[in-house]
Amino acid sequence: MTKVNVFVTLRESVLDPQGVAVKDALHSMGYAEVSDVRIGKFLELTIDESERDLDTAVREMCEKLLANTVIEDYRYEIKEEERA
Amino acid sequence: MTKVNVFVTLRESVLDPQGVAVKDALHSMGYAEVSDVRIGKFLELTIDESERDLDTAVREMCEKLLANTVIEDYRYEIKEEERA
Amino acid sequence: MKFAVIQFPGSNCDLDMYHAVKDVLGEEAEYVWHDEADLSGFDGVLVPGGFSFGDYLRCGAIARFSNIMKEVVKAAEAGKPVLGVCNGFQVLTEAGLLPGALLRNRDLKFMCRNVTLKVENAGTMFTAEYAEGDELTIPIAHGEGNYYCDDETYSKLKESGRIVFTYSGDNPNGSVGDIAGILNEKGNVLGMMPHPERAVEKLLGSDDGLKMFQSIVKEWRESHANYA
Amino acid sequence: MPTMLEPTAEQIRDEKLYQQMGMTDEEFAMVEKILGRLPNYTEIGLFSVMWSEHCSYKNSKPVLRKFPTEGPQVLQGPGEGAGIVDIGDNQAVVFKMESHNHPSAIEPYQGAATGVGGILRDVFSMGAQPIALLNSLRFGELDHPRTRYLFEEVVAGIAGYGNCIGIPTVGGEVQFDPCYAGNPLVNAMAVGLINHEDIQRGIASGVGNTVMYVGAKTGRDGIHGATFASEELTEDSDEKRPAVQVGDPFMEKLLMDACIELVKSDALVGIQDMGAAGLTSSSAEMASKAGYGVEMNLDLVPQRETGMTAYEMMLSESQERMLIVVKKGREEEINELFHKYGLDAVAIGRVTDDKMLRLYHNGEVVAEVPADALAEEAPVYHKPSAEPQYFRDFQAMAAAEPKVEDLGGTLVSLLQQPTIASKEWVYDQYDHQVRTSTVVKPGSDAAVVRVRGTDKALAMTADCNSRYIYLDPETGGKIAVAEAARNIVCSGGKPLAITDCLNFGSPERTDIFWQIEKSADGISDACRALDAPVIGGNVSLYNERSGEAVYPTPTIGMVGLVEKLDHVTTQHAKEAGDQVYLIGETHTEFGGSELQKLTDGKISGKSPAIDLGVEAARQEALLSAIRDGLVRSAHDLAEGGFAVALAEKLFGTEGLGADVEITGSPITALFSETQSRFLVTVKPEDAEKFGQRVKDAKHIGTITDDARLVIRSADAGTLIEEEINRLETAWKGAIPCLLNSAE
Ligand SMILES: Nc1ncnc2c1ncn2[C@@H]1O[C@H](COP(=O)(O)OP(=O)(O)O)[C@@H](O)[C@H]1O
Ligand SMILES: [Mg+2]
Repeated sequence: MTKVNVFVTLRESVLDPQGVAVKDALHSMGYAEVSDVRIGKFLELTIDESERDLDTAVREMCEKLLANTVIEDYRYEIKEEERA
Repeated sequence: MTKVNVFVTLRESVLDPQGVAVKDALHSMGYAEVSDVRIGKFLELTIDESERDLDTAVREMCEKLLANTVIEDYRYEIKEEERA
Repeated sequence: MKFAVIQFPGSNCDLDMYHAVKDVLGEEAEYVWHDEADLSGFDGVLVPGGFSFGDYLRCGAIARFSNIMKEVVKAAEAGKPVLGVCNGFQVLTEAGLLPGALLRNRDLKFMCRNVTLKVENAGTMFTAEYAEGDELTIPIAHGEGNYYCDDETYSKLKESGRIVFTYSGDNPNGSVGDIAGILNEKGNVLGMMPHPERAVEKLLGSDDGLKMFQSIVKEWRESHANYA
Repeated sequence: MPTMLEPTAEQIRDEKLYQQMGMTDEEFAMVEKILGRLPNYTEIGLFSVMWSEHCSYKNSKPVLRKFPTEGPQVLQGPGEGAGIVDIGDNQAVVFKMESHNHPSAIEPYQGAATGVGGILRDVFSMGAQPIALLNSLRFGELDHPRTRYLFEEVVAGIAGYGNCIGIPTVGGEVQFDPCYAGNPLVNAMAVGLINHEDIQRGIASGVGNTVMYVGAKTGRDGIHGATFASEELTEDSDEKRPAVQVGDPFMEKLLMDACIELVKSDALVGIQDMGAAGLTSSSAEMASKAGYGVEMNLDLVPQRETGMTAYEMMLSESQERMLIVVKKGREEEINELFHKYGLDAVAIGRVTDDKMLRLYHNGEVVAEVPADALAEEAPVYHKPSAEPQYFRDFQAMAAAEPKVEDLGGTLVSLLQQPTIASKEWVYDQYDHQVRTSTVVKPGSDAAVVRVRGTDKALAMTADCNSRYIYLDPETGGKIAVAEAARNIVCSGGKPLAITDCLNFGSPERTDIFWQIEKSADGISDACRALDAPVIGGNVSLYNERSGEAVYPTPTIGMVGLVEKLDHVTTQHAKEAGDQVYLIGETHTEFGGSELQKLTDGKISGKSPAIDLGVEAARQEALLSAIRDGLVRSAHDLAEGGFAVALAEKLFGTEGLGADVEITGSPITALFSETQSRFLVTVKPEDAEKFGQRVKDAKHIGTITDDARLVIRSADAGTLIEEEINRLETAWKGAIPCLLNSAE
């Protein structure tokens, strides 16, 4: 069993209205030092052992489903194997 | 200027309908080895220097705004300082 | 003319699409469940709005892997009219049948209201019954209708007349170039956020969407008249 | 795996652990007597939730008995998931309203969302296709950041659920008052349609028949939710609360579509949703209603988490679940039906003839309790009530006119009061058109939804002016029903029946119990006078935060029948030249009014009076004029009185104005909240006929095309002269403006 963390973020060129809204809210709460906020997704996958190469499989899942590469970038971390 | 990554995840006992839907989709795409998916938020904050203690400030922001602590947990990483 | 109304789990404007075609237009319509694998008996495909698979992860992201989508792609390649409305538009972009993507509305809120649409191109199989520049009252109901594409795609769409509808006056969601609906290169796949199927009866406020369905049917009748 | 060590039966008794579950010593003794032994931990859990106020109505039953619940139109009165009313042609309308106040106070988005999900299940578990949703909301004042957060999140939660499942949210109301600051009210109502032969009941009958579980898996969320809803909120409520339930509207959409298909199957015996007290209430109630027993093997319950105990499974309030009973041997075909929707139907038990609810877990009997004892035999309390001093003081006050200098400016201020201001900010977020049957959208008196395939439509509304009820519960209760009926009539419908949601403070307080009793008396009288029986509802007590109770708020949800689509009428003026009529005279009545609140900052005195005979006669006359096509627009006079109602008639008409003349003291004529009044416009050629038909109607002026509101007085000259545009901007902008103002 392996844990994989996937991070999906909006591409640089794409405006992130939610990030802007959060930044504005932080400013109005007094945190003027926050100069930028970008909001993305954080997916925790638990993957059982299989014949497939883990790295390839995760990359495929990201390309096909987890991220829309027209607007999003992704990266992932394969964590240490865990024993149940 | 410091980059802070905030991870907001649903608490243990809280249902994650999104995660379930994504897991089901991955299964029907043939990735039977994915045994669990949990979906959370990933926020990248860029924070300018200020008098405030960074760690305290980020914790406050999480408690007050970035996470809904009734149903969500959060953690954060303060990345190396960067020069613009 | 016989339309397929695609139903994904979570589609909820399937009924509206069906009644618009069947009751108001008087054409044939049938629901087709997402795991079916044949659209050969249909002349046109309607991908309705709603929240396919809950719209979890991203709108339309999971639906595009449904069985039926391979058939929708085939129908599109065969030149049959394919209309995606709202969630249907999102599914078509996720499936790569239309360029770009739909982001959250500028104001981050779902909005349900009438908007004024401008017909930018009346030379398509979906708009032939309108005149260029016509202003239509059509409802929107979406939380993620903010159309995005890169500059290059936008120029291409614009130059080739593939921007079919724009929002006139207020742009409700922040879409690039006020885009409300676009066409594929071949001209037979239209995706749009506003709901023409909700604007086919005066009783409900507007019938400005009716001509869109009439355009599709008329074009189909004309192109099939020779064979009859 | 850590197994939670449960207290023994003796510990429960000796350490009085049942008290933490909300049970009294006497109630525990009753349980002991019923069982003839000490209950174990699971069993006391079952009793504690089933005997909570939320499930048993133990404090409110005596009050609910006051309501008239019968009528030739009623097919199903209170007692099932939802009430049912005949609308002819073998069709019926099914509706119900329910509160989700406490969950929404803790987690407003999910609390409101799951409230919508729950009320929908009540309707489709009867076999009905839901066609519309409404909601009634109460918050503190918007100048407080927490209130803004609650308001925004509650609306987003309602929208998130309703929009996704694809049932239009077509109407509702929002009222703001400081008394709701710590304890907002979130009441959701669902309306459905059904053919008579498809009506289902929640029964478990036929020995050997199979009990099946469908829908979402069970988790540890919402354990003891029903008990939680039966306590006051305190500062440490946040600590005590169970794991918050998260709604999954996508799952519910599948469940809804599957259940609507299921009710056509003759393999189905009974169906009930797992709402409050989840698996416990659905199984015990279905067995008890049928006069049978049920046994279930909890090992078979689909579980989302590992290591769940029997206690946890039985008390979980995980959402989007249903319990069904099917004929023995037909399980496979039922499972196939659900499978098409991506759902599993799992056989978890069977019907027995011994009237017991018996639970197995890990091969052992973990609970064995008479089903009737859980579902029917909760104690009933007649709480003491006493007329409070405040009421006597208010009744002794003489009617007075608030002091106002600038009449036009006052109208603008009234239009900006959030309770009066446009709710477009709210309903813009609701998909109110999906299913393409919404003939009158939010923004008029009642919403109107057509019945597809017929020439009929249903008018629906939710109303309650709790300020009047606070000042005078009996009169206020009458007004709440009358106002709902006015909204239905103005839209062209005839009231059919009501559902209610009785939101009050703690019934342990004599003044509050008095409010409950008196308002129930008032509601009952009005229901009789207007021929609209109570077919269902919900009670939400303990709406207090740290000792402060909310105003008594018995929300009324009403549905009316519009016989022909031609009768559909809206509040908005239609054309210049149309004649304006005011139905009903006006008295100096400012107790609980918007103007009083504006000028005094609080409410006091007597509520407006109401004569139900007059009310019924006027509604009847107006409806008959509408049916004869004599009326172009109709609007009732509510908060803010005449001037506000007239302005509202002109908003959204793009260019229309009005020029009218009124009599009497200007402040009273413009702003008093006297009841049983309507503003109507009529084509000039119909004016004479209309005047004869509606005797109490007085001609007061004309609709103009100059987008100005001109109100004159016979003896005091021009009282108000304003651009509609300016008024409309103030009215529309008020709520967005309050929400955007920085702290
Ligand atoms: N929470 C809400 N949800 C949907 N519609 C609402 C809500 N609140 C108000 N509305 C709509 O706004 C309009 C005005 O509401 P209200 O002032 O309460 O009307 P009335 O005084 O006639 O009862 C109505 O059409 C009502 O349905
Ligand atoms: Mg009204």
